[in-house]
This record gives sequence, structure tokens and C-alpha cells, in this order.
Amino acid sequence: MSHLFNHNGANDTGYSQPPGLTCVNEATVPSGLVRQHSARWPRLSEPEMVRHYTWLSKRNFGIDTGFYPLGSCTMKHNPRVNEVIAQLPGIADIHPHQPEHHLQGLLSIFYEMQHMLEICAGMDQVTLQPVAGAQGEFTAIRCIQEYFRQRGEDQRTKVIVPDSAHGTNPASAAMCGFEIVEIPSLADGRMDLAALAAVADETTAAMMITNPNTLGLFEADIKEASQIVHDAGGQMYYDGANFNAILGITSPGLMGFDAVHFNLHKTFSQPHGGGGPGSGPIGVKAQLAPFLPGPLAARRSPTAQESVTAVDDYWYHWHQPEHSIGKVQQWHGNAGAVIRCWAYYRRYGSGLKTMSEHAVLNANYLRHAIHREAKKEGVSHLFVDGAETDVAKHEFTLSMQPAKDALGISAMDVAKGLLDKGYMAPTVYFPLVVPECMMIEPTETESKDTLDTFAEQFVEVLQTDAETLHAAPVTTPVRRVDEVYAARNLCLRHPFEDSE
Amino acid sequence: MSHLFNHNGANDTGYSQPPGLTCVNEATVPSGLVRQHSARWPRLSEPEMVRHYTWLSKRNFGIDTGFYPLGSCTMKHNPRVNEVIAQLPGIADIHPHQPEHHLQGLLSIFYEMQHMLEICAGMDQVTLQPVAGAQGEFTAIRCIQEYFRQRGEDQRTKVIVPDSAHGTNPASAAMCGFEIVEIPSLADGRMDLAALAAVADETTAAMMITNPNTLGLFEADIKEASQIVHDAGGQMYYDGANFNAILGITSPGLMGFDAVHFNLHKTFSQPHGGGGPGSGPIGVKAQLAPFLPGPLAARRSPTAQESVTAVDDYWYHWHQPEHSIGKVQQWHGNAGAVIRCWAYYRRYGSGLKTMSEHAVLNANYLRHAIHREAKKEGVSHLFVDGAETDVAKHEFTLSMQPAKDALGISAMDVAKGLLDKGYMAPTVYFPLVVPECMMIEPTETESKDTLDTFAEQFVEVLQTDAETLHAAPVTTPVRRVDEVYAARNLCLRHPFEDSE
Amino acid sequence: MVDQLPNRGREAEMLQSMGLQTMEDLFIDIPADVRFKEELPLRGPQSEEEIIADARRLLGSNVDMGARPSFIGAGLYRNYVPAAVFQLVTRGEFLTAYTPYQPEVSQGMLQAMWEFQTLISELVGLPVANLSLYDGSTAAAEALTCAVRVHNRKASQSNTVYVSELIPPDKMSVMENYCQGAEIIIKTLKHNADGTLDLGGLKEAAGSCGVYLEQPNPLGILDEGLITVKDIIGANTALIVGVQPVSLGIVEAPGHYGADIVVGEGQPLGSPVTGGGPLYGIFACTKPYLRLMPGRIVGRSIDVDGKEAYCLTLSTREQHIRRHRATSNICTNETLIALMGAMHMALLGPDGLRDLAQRNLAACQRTKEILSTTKGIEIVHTAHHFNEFAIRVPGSAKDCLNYLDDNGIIGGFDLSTWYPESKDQILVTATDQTTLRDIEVLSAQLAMWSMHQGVSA
Amino acid sequence: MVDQLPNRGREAEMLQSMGLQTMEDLFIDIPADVRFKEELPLRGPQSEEEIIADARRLLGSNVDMGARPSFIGAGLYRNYVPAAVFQLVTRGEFLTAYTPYQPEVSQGMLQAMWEFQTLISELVGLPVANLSLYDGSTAAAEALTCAVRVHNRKASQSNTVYVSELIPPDKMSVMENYCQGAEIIIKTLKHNADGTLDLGGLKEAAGSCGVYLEQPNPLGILDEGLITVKDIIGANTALIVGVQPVSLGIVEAPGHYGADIVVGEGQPLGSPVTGGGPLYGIFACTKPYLRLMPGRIVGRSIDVDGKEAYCLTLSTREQHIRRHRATSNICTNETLIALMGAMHMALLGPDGLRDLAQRNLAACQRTKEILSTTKGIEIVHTAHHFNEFAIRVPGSAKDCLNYLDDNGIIGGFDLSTWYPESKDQILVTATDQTTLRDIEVLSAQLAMWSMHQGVSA
Ligand SMILES: Cc1ncc(COP(=O)(O)O)c(C=O)c1O
Ligand SMILES: Cc1ncc(COP(=O)(O)O)c(C=O)c1O
Repeated sequence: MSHLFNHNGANDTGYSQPPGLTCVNEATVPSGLVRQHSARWPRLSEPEMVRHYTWLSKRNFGIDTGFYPLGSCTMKHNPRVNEVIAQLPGIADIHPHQPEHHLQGLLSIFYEMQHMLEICAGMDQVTLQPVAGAQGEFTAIRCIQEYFRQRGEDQRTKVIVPDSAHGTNPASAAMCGFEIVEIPSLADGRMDLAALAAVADETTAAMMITNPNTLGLFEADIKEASQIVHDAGGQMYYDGANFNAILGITSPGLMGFDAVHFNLHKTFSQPHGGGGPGSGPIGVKAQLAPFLPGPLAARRSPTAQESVTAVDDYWYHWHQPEHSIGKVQQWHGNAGAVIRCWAYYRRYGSGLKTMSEHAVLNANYLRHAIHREAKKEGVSHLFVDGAETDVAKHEFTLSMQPAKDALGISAMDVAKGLLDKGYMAPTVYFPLVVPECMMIEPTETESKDTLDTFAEQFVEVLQTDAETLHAAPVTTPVRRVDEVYAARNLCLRHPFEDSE
Repeated sequence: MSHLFNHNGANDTGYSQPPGLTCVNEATVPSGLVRQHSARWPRLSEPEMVRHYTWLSKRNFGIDTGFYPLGSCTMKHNPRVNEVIAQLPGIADIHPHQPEHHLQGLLSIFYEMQHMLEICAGMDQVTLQPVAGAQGEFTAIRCIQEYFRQRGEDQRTKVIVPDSAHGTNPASAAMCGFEIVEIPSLADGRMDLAALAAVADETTAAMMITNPNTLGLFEADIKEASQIVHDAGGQMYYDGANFNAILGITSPGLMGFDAVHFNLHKTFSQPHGGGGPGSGPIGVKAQLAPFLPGPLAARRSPTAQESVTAVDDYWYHWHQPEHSIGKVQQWHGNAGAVIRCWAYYRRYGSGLKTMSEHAVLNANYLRHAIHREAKKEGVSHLFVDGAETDVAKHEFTLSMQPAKDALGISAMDVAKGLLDKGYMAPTVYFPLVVPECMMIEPTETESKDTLDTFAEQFVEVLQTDAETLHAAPVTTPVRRVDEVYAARNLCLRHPFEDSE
Repeated sequence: MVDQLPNRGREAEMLQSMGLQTMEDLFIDIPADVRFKEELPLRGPQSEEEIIADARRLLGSNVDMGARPSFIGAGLYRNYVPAAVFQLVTRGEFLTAYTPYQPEVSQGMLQAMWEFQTLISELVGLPVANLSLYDGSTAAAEALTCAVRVHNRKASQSNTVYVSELIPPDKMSVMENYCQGAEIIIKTLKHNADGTLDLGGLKEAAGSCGVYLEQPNPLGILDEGLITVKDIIGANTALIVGVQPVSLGIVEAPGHYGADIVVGEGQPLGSPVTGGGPLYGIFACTKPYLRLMPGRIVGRSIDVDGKEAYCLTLSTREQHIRRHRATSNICTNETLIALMGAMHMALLGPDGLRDLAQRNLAACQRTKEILSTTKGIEIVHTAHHFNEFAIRVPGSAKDCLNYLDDNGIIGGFDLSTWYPESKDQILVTATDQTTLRDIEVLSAQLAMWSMHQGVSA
Repeated sequence: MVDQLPNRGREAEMLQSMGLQTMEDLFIDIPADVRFKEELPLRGPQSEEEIIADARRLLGSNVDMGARPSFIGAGLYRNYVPAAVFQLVTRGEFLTAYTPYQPEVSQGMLQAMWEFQTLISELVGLPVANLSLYDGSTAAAEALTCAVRVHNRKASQSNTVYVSELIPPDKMSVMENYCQGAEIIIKTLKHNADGTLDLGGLKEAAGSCGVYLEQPNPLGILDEGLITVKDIIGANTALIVGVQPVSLGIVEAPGHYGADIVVGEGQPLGSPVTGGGPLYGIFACTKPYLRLMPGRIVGRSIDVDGKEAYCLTLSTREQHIRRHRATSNICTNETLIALMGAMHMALLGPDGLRDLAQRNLAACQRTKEILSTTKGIEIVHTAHHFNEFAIRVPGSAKDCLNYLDDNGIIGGFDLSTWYPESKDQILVTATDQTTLRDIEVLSAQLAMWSMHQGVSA
């Protein structure tokens, strides 16, 4: 074990600074504000610091380490060129308050990304400001809220979400002040149009839904759903977390949506190590565009003077939407993430559809391979599909309820068993509508070999006796972690008291 | 296991290239030279390639992974700024045949490094051309050879080396065509002046020695040795692999040497992952300078025209020594390594002495701590110092012969036991003069805590029963590797035959 | 793009094994009427080389702060980030991981974030810190809603918070967006002419749910008055202090003068400015706020063998469990940037942080000294500044900044962007990267500007 | 520098525990008369920031090939190296390791080098490859001494090798330095006016220990004649072929036309030019040469459990065992650069290599086409060229290159540096990085040069 706070060298610092400026009157802090006790930070030399974080990294699983079939998270390979681009001059040392003529490159990339996302989503205007999917949801729902306020439809106080929705959907709408109306799914995991029709009325501000849905099923009735909500005067919100299934094939616009968020860090491969950073642009139809947070990247023909610094035939500038809700992040969003995603987009360009096709191909192939292997080994009875379908989209769900009933093996047991096989586990217990759910999303960047081997190993786990599985994992840096202990014995920081 | 040659995707390539130039007449290879069968290289996509090499890296131990006390190799921390500097514009895309006015920055860094090394070594002229220590030895011995040829002393056909010398010393001299005269060490591990005096004569071209010697002892008689060799008309060659002990404290020049090589990759921290690249500059006294390989970096006041591109007050240019032996590497040596080492030098500047002091402090402290722990646990009788001394220099040796005699535990067993404790093992069975030798060099970049813990663990290994140790290591990616099997069943490449 | 798709060329084989013929068969469930009829009207795929060439051209047209004397800050600060930080954070195991849902294989990031929590907790002087929010502005916004959740029941001014009038409008806007759903009323607190808080006016805030102030304040001023705020507003009103974390190397931690919540933009510790993101929001608080705070938290626990182990904890506050009753909607956060922060902090150590703070302070002080003797330039506030301060220039700030820009200097931030009445004020920022030459060039050009504006020697 | 020394501040404590008082006590064994009396007369220590600033300034004054149209090659070639290569090779486990003396904890590098051996072996068409020598020149030199070791006993021309007269003097000089110790006589082989090998003259070499030729040859020519060489010189004379590895994507592997040893500069696969180093030397051979070849070799073996494992093997050839009778003095080699090569090769795959070779060939061909119609310029050899070719210019090559340089073009390599009689010849190199615009600019400026030299349209 390497413990950061056990490093207490007599050494001053792991980063020796140059002398710095001196001033005539010694620079001071007001006497009442002088720091009395310095932070009890550790003291490491650079060699020790490098070794500590190298050690930590070796105890962490990433896509580079192995297959990461975490459903709903689109853990695709992060192309290395993204990192090269993010380190080029002209991004790290750019301040968002610099004048426009200092930022033509940044603005043109922003513009290109807005434009590309508008096309992919079938929306009229995109903003790149939200920094994660959840913030995109919040932002779009805020726009919808202001839209209705401006129209005098203050009675629209409700947002409808299916019970299979991701937690951020209701949380984001609630943060805006909306009441949440949850509608149950049908037995086959799909949206219940009748249930929707029953709740959609003049109090409905919006419905939030993702398609393909969180079970990996395409909601074929989506236009009907849109119709119902629109007929009731509400707006349709598309949760874009599952965009990886549909790029170039269909779009929220075609399905009748009014607003949508992207999770660029998923679909467009922004590395979001350990939980972030993300980027959650939103796109909206024309009626909502005036409410978007500003500024947006826009362009026009340059003046003679401007053409000196223009990067191409256009002059790029910031543009403030007329009835903007204001800001959701203090600056222009996660510019560094947007640029990586721009690099990613450029790799596919008009061929983005191929990417989605392969994502769907891989998901279906894996689903098929798991069933095939299970049949071969006679353990097909231990799980059922989370939803009936001929073809899944980019992900699929399995219910481990049969294994639970027959052998006492839970979805979590299977997950831990997979860790022992060297895999990251699929998402478990989400969506809540599938009992003992495992949600599996391979993404397009996994090879057939990897999928075949995973299917075999998955089935091998199912053939493991319950006791062994309850004790899994055994090959990981630590064994099953006691989350209850963590919650009961809260230790949220290094207890200096004890160590002194 | 991840096997590169098992990857045989239908995919074209892991790096899609842009279309490239087209030509009017299709570019062709002469018909008799058209490649008939393409190389059976694997086919990996970028995601698979990244995962393969990530996996391999996790099966490799580096300084970043843990303590690496490999004697004679100076495995110090490689500061990360070196890598930043090596990636700045102005080095990767520089061609050695570009004109001098394109290379003023490179030349000025070369000049500064030559100058710094001259000062540290007490030599008159340094060349950066040799790309490793062994090549430095070869180069300097070649210069000595030509020096004597020019003086008409062709009878000087012998080079003297102590029996504790590194293998490259005799190998390099032999490659030049010299006969090797090996002289035994004294019982205390030091050089035998009498033995030297007995062999030094008019057939002696040079003596090669390192000081501190390979046992970590400073040869206090070094000036006498130089005197003996010089009196016999020979030249003194200093193997600089142990420079880390003496920077700023003493120099080969002060000790009477005529030529010296540096292992910049050791002393000046050029990362040499897996065995290279290195950089092995040599420095020589004035009499040998005309024979050095060219070109050298030189400088003078710039002309008016030159001052336009000059980086500072000087104009830098290449300079060809008068009687140069020619080249030992086709270009200017490992420029990329030199620049990293320049960055390293700049960090210490005139304070290089502190670095050496800490290297020696750490070595002595560790030696002391091992004895202390051994005494505490009652296992002092299992090893003896490789040489008697009050203070070691940057490294020290232990002989495991007592453990071998008493318990059948060899130096190799202890080494493998240390691998199980998470350490890289010290150098074993070198120098050959110490029976069951372990050669331990902690370097200055290890903390006291690391040294204390290592001492404890070392003693714990000594307390392990022989059977367990013979079976060690057990926690490593593979267990004890059968080197005899490897030599008897030579498999030096993937056997495609079998896998097809 | 082929190089990113391992199964290119294997489509037929894979489809066949599923009993399908074409890729189309995988999309039979998508009705024709919602299908794109044609290829996306986008440019063609490019190779890595072409993308880099385009990126180099486009980004190269941006003007790097480092390429010229630059005095712009106003919330984001260019401090040097040591080389080791970048090289370690891009290790694949960190870079390509996601939220550590499976703690057994995510101990590295979990421990690093637990250490981050400790580093932040020590930095700000409060016992609890989460592992990052999106940025400084959302951290401040979430602090307000958190304060209302905690104090509303006992508050005499329910649903009400007070915020310094100096807070930049962009940040205020974020706060308003985050507060409006809970129908929180945001009132403002006045400041004295010298830029310090009007402690008299503050009394009004007692009985509200919370007070948000910054130290240093948006004018760069270290306001000693803040140490008395908690006494004035009392135990039932949260004192929320926004900090510039680097300043805490020499400035007292707000936790030590009564802050209940400390938030801040983490960027100056560990991350470049990057056009305004990704950043990371610091959020720390006292124990009473713990169960109603936003964001992820790591706890130290044990595994089944009793071995030390780390995992996410207190998740019942979060959206994936509590859904619409969650304390925040945040899911993806800024862990990787927080990790850079942790690495930077670990490298600096307490002495290194003090040195870094001192360098910032000294650079600011030196800039002030020189500009205070520059013809036509006036230092607006006689106060202790940390790393930025307002100057008054002849003519308009906007024109003056344009003039400086024409002469290759990024002169600072036009304060009228924030405070419309301050038409002739510029916020001038110095950091560890500011050199004496930079300052002299700025001073010389400001003197020229003054001359052009008719200010005589 | 403090940041690199973890025990700064602990000196006293550590010394004391050893019963010592001062640092001086550690150096009592060094006599006063060999001691420095004063501090080293060197500049003071610098911080990371200062070093980077200086490096940026100094290196920034170098002229990058990528920053202008560049046609210089002559042995080192700027091909694009994919981003993944750099990011993976700098992983600490690779970067900070050394020679894998303990195979149990060095399986990663050992396997990677075993794979490298396989990749090279397949590339050149020979069964054995080592894991790198210093560079192409030392690989060629060591091939000569190796050939002598193997064939000398049976050779009718003992101690004699033959080398193409076209080999650049710098490379020849390395060969001579490596050969002189074994008293090897190096004779040269003549070439025809069209740049191809004089096969008639080659007969003389039969009975010698070895023949060294390059494909493409130093003039960039793909010489079909080489496929008959082995027949001419016979089994007892080693055919050593030096290759540009990228060419082997489309050009026959020398192992398939009789080469006994193939060497080459590995740089164009995986590594930038880097001012001429670090590079890596390719060395491959047939089985009879195995036990007398230079350099490290990895073998696949098993561990005590019978599990696949890798280790260094055949070390009895090496200096650390065989000392002065070793087959080479090499110890530290170029593994990390060879690893970059392996990564690049793994990414490319056979099709990628073919594409890369084709791009080089096509760029060269296009350049030839355009220059062949450029006023005053003559293509010296009517031949198949791979990626470079000689042109004849009006006036001197040196003046012409200076003229091009004045106009922002690195026009190529002055062939009189190698062949003093070729005063008016320039070796023009194209790579995958050459653009049509580059070629057009070169052509236009060469035309201008011709005009200045009085060549009329
Ligand atoms: C279906 C769905 N919706 C929304 C989100 C929220 O996105 P983010 O994590 O980027 O805030 C997620 C991400 O985890 C998701 O899976
Ligand atoms: C004492 C000694 N001399 C010479 C050498 C040879 O140096 P290099 O490996 O750089 O060729 C070494 C390195 O291993 C050594 O330890």
C-alpha cells in the first residue's frame, strides 16, 4: 500500500519553484487573514509522487486495461490523437475572455461542432455550453420552462419520464422546479403509449425519453409518443446518452423531438477518466433556440480588417440568443473536451453511420454469442433477456432473476465473477424495471474475438458454484468492498488525529 | 495472455493513412523486386494495439513501479520535464545534415554539454558522439590507438583491466585489436598496485578502470596507478559508469586519467527503457583531442550576418578534429538523449555535488540499515560485505556465500525473493570477484523510508526457508523462468508454422 | 476511420452467425419514416495526420496567453503545472476509466479521490469535501441550494440567500438558474467604496439560509472583514465562502473563520485555463451539511478480508438512487481534472503551495508598484490584493485594452463587462508566470496610452 | 533540484544513525589531492519552468523540417508516427526500466522485443533478428565483423569484405573503425553509370567473407541486379543487404533473394529523425550466423510451472559473459526506440506498411515527374527510385541549396558531401509527409535558380 499522507519527508516540496518576483514593499496578507496553520498536506519529492500515482493507476481499470461493457456509458476506445490535439498550442493557454480575434480557431471549431451536431440530431440550434449530460438535460428543461413562461403557459408544471429513465432525467427536471410524472413500461420493456396518453395534458411541460431506450430497444412508436405530447401542448426531450446506436441512421428531429442533449464524452470519445470531465451540448428546435444559454458560436463574411486574422472564409463571433436563460457554466463549456470530440468527429465525418452500425452489430453479436454459449453449456435457463426483441440496438439487458431463484446467484455476484475474469462488469441493477438487471454495451471498438471470449467467460461464471461467486472477486487488488461499513463508519478523509 | 500474432482481424490496419499523392505514371517497383509475400504481421485496430501494449507494460517493472537497486546501473528517477523538453518543437524534426544556421539551438546545447562534461571530468575536450558507454570505451581506446600509431609506438598492443572490470571494458579494447591483460584485485576488493606495476610496460597502451570501482570502493591509490601507467608510457582510461558517486567531488582529471566516458543515461537520467537508448560521451586530455570523432560543437563570435540567427552572443558551428578517427555513429550521436540530459544537468547546475552526496549517503545508509536489521534479527552471519570498507561510495556489494554454505540459499534465490517483495533485484553475480555477489545501488532519488523498508524486507528474505526461496518468485506474472530451456529450445520468433 | 473499428471486414461473418444478411437487418426495428434517407451531409472522414494538420492550423490561429504579456485572469489563472502531472494523468488506467461503480477494480481512482478530499479539506479547513463539481460557478450555485435545504426550516427569511454584489454576472446567472427551481430568492450584499464588504448591511442577512462571499473578492481584494461575518449572521445562516485555492497557501482557510461551506474554482491548482473548461469545482462543508450536499464522495472502508479499501458512499443523496429527490442532478463530474489538482497539490506540499501563493502575491504587488507610478494610471482600491487588482485608465477601458492588444499585450479584463458603471476600469491579474519584463511592457504601453489620451507627465 | 532529492533535510538524521557527523565523513576515502577545491564552475540550478523556457528558446531557434518544404533524407526519413506510439512508449513501466535481467518482472518488455524480433524477421525475410543495435551504421559495421567471424576459416580471401562504393563516407568510417581491430580489409564494389551495381566486377568478391550492398542504394535506386548477387558470390561469402525498412512494404525482402544478413536503419519505422539519434539498428540473419551475431536476443521459454515466459538468451556471445571474446561490446542498446518501431509496425499491419511504402514511392515518383519537366533540372539516373533520387542542377549543388534555403526550402542533400566529383548533384527525398504544394514550390524555385544560372526556357 502506498499512502499519500504517510509521505512526510523533511524535503520542502516535490516542485521547486524559481525565485519569482521581488517587490519593494514586502507583499503581505492583512494580518487578520494570515494563514495560521498550513494544510497538513504530504511532502513528497517528484520521484515519490510519480511512484505513488503510478501505483494507484495500476490499481485502476480502464478501457485500455480491458473490455469495459458498462451499459449506458458507451465506454469506447479513446483515440490517442485526441490527446495530441488537446496539447497543441492554442488551447491550454486560451482564456475565454480574450477578444474574438484571438479565438478564431476555437470559434470555428465550436461552430463546426454545433453544425455537425445539429445535422446529426436534426435540430435547429446547438449550444456547447453544458458540461455533462445531466447539465444538458437541466439546461434544455430550463429553456422549455422559459418558453412556456413566455407563452403564458405557467400551468405546465409537470415532466413525464418513463420508469426506465436514467436518474438524471427526473433529477434535472425537479431541479428546474417541475413535478415528475413517472409512467410504467410495458411488459416487453417498451414505452406504454396508453399510459402516456393518460397523463399528457395541459399541465405537461415535457416528456423526457431516450431512444433506443435504456433497455437497448428502439421505440418504434416514438412518433406517436411525440404526437401525443405535442397534442397536449408539451415538448419532447431526447436523452442522447444512447446516441451511439443511431448516428446517421435516424435522429431525434426525425422522431419529433424538440430538444436533445449529447453526451460527447460517450458518443464522441472524450476521455472521462474516473467520472469526468464530460461535455453535454444540447440541440433544440427553432421555437426553443432563443432561450439557449449564450454565447453561441456564429459566423459571417469577414470585413477587410477581419480577414487578416480569419482562419478561413468566415469571421467567427459569439452570439447571444434573444431570450437566453443565461448561463449554466461560467464560461463557454468544456472547450478542451469539445476539441477532442471535434478530432473524433473528423475521423468519421460523413461516415459516422458506420460507427453506429458497428456499435449495433457488436451488441447484437455479443447478445447472440452469450445465448449461443449458454445453450452449448446448458445454462440458458439461468437468465432471460431483459426485454423481448429481435434486434437490440447498441446495448441489451439480461435479467439474472432465474439464477437468483434457482441458485441464489445475483446480478452482483455475476458482476464480481466477471471482475475475476479480468473484465469490467456491466452496469447492474439499472434500469430498475428489469429485475436483477445486467446492462451490457460493448461499443464498436471491441473485436469479435473479445466478444466471443467474453461470452464464453460469462457463461463460465454462470457455471461457477454460488459459494465461489459470493466470495468473488479474489484476484482483484481488494476483495468485495463493504459498502455498508463505509456508510456506517464514515471516513471521508485521512484521520490525521490517529496518525499523529 | 495477449499475443500480438494472434490478432488477425479482417481489418486493414490500425492506422488509416490519407490518400497520398498520385502520379501520372503509376509508381512502380522493378518487376523482379516486387514483394511476393507480405510480412506476416498482425492486424490490429488502434483499440487492440493500445490494449496490447498497455497489457505488456503492466507486466514490466520500471523505476516508476518501485525501488530498482540494480548495481552499476544508477537507476535513478527520470524527471518528467525531460520528456516535455524532448517533445518541444526543434528536436524531433531536425535533420543532422541541415545547415548550421538551422541548428544553432542544437549546437549551443551540444556545446554547453561538452563544456559541462569537460569541467566535471577535468578533461580538455568532450565529444557527444558515442551512443552508449561501451561505444564510448571503444571510441576512446581507438583514439589512444591512433595516438600511439601516430607516435610510432605500434608495440603498445595491450590494455590492462582489473578482474573486477565490467565486461564492456575488455570487449571494447579487444574490438580495437588490443590484447587484454587482466590483473587480480586485492583481498579487500581494491586494485593491486604491485600487480599493475608488474604488467605495465612498453607494450601497454592503456589501463581501463572505474573509480569508485565496481565494488563501490574508492581507489585511494589511483594517482599512484596513473603514475605507474604513465611511467610505462601508457594512457589511463576512466570508465565513467560510476560517475554518480563523484560529481563535483573529484574528477578523473584530478586522478590522472587521460580519457573517460560518461553514461549519460545513468548519471544524467536519460530514460533507457528496457536497455536503451543511451548516450556515452567521452572526454580526453589535450594529447588525445585531435583524434576524437567529429564533428564537435564549437563556437566563436558571430559575423554580422550570422548574428541574425544566433541564439546568444555566439555563433555555433561544427568542428572537425585534425586527426579524427572518423565516426562511430553515422550522425552526431543520440541528440535526443543529450537534450534530455541537458535538462537534467540544468536542474542541478553547480549543485551537481549535492546529487552525488545524496547518492553516497543513500548507499551507505542502506548498507548500514541492512546490517542493522540483520543484526536485530540474528541473520548477520548469512552474508558478508563484498569488500571491507568504512564508507562505500554510490553502491556496495554483499556476498551471499555464507548463506549458500549454511542454507543453500544463493544470491539468485535472494534476488528472486526480493521480486516477491515488490522490488527489482540488485545486480547479481557481478563483479565476478565477489562470490555470490549482490551489488546494490539505491541512487539519490530514493527516500529514507524506502531504504528502511527495503532493509527490513531484505532481512525478511534471508529469514525465509530455503525451499520457499528456491520456489520464488510466486507473485510475479510468471514464476522462475527456465533460461536453460530457452537456450536449448531456441524460439526466437513467433512460430507461424504451428499456428497455421 | 477503419483503424478504430476492429470488426471492419468481419461484418458478413458476424451477421451470418446471427442468421442475418445485411447491416440493414440490424435496424429493421427503426421505422422508415424516421430514417435518414441519405448520408449525413458532413465532410468526409480524415486520417489522424490530416486532423492534426487542420487542428494545428485552426488552433494555431488562437492567441496563446503565454505567447505575449498577459494580465487577464478574472476567475481563471494561468499557473505553471508541473510536467509530472500531465504525464501521469494521461496514463490509460486513469484516462479511460469511468465512475468507479466496481470498487474492487477501481481502487486507484477511489483512493486518489479520497486523498483529493483530504487535500481539499485541509486546504479550506473543513472536515468534508466531495470529489468535484463541474466548476466554480456550479459549485457556488449548488452551495446556495444546499444551504437552503439545510436551513430553510429554521430560517426566518425562508428561501432566501444573500450574495455579494461583486459576483460576476456570468456566475450570478448560473446561480440564478440553479436556484430558480427551488424558488430561492437571491438578494445582494453591498460593498464599501474601498471594495470591502459593507459589514453594516450584512446584518440584514442574519436569519436567511445563507450568505455567499468570495475571498479574495472578484476585485482581487483580501477582505479582512470576512472573519467577522459568521458572528454577524449566526449559526442558522450558512456562511459560504468562494476561494481561489492558490491563495490559501498564505491566506487563512475560511473553515478557520467560520465558513460552513467553501467552494471555488479548482483550476489554478493543477489545470491550464483551456478556454474555460474542463475545470473542477471545489465543494467542502462541515458535518451538518454532509447528507444534503451535492456530488460524489469516497469513503474509506474495508473489504471482506478486513483490508483497507475505498468505495463511493452516501449515494442515497444522488440521482441514480434518489432520482427526483436527489440533492443534485450531477452524474458525470470532473474527476480527471480533480485528479490533476490532487497531483499538483501532492507535488507542491504545504511549502510549495505557500511558495506558489507567495509568487502570485509578489507578482501582483510588483505589478501594482510599477503601475502605481505609471503616468495616468490609478490603482482603484487601496487594499491588500492577492493576484489581481483594478486600475483606472484615461478614456475607456475597452479602448485602452484594444490599444494594448494592438501592441501585443493582453492587458487585463474590462470591468465594465461586470459592472457597467466601471467604464474606465481594468482588472489586472498577475500570476506565477508574470515576468518583470511583462510588467514593464504593460507599464510602458499604458503610459503611451495615457499620453495619447492627453495625460501629461 | 530539491524536488529530486527525497532525503534533503534528512541528512543529519541519516548520518547520525550511521555514527557519522557530516556529509564530508562519507568521503574520507577520497584523498585531498584528488578533490575539487571549489564548487563546480557551472551555472546555478534552475527550476523546471526556467529549464523549459530556455529549452523553448534554444530549440525554437532550430529549423524544423516540418515547418517548410523539406526534401532532405539521405538515410533518415520523416514518416508520420501515429499518436498512440508516443503515448504508449512513455508509460513509466517501459520508459524507466532497464535491460530485463530479471525476466519474471520484465515479461512485458521481453515479450515486446520477442515480437519485435518476429516483426523484423518477417519484414526482411530471415529467421533470426536481434532486438536492436545502435543505428544503421553500426549494424552494418557489426555485420561485416560477424561475416568475417563466420566465414574467415573457409574464405579464399581471408579477412576481406567488399562494400558498395556508394556507401556514404560517414557510414564507411563507422565500418572502418569497427573493422580495423580485426584487421579486416574493406574493398569496394563499382557501380555502373546508371547507378546500378557492376555485376561483372562483383565476381571478384567471391571467396571473400562478405559483401555489403544496399537496397534501395544510397542514390535511392531499387537495383534489380541484387537478386543475382548471391548466386555470383556463392554460399561461403555472406550477402549483407542494408535496407530502408519502409521500402519492404512493396520491395522484395532480401531474405527472399539470398541475403544472409540484413541490416538497416530502423528509424523510418516508429521514430522521428531527432537530429540523428536515438535511432535503432536492424540486424537479422540466417541460422548459421546466430551464435556469432552481435546484440541481445530474447527467446520464448517456460517458467517452472510450464507457463509461457520470455527471457534473454544466447548471452554467452555477450560481453558480460564472454568479455574480450564477446561477439560485440554492445551493452546498452536502443530497446525503447525499437519498441516504438514495434508499436508502429503493429499498428500498420501488412497493409498499412504497404500503403506507407506506396505513399513514399508515389511521392518520390511525383516529385521526379515534376522536376523532370522543371527548367534546367535533370534527373541523373533513369532508374526505379524508392523515395529519393539525384538531380543535376545548373551551377553548384551547394549554391543551389543555399538559394533554396534563402527561399525557405530545404532542397535536399548536397551529394558532393559524399561523392566529391558530384558537385552539381542533389539527392532529393520525398516521404509520406511530402505534399504537392511542397513539390511545386521546390520546382518553381529550382526553375528560378536555373534562370539565375542562365538556363533559358
Ligand atoms: C441514459 C442516460 N442519461 C443521462 C445520463 C447523464 O449524463 P452525464 O453523466 O453526462 O451527466 C447518463 C449517463 O450516465 C445516461 O446513461
Ligand atoms: C561499470 C560499467 N562500465 C561500462 C558499462 C557500459 O555502458 P553501456 O551499457 O552504456 O554501454 C556499464 C553499463 O552497464 C557499466 O556498469
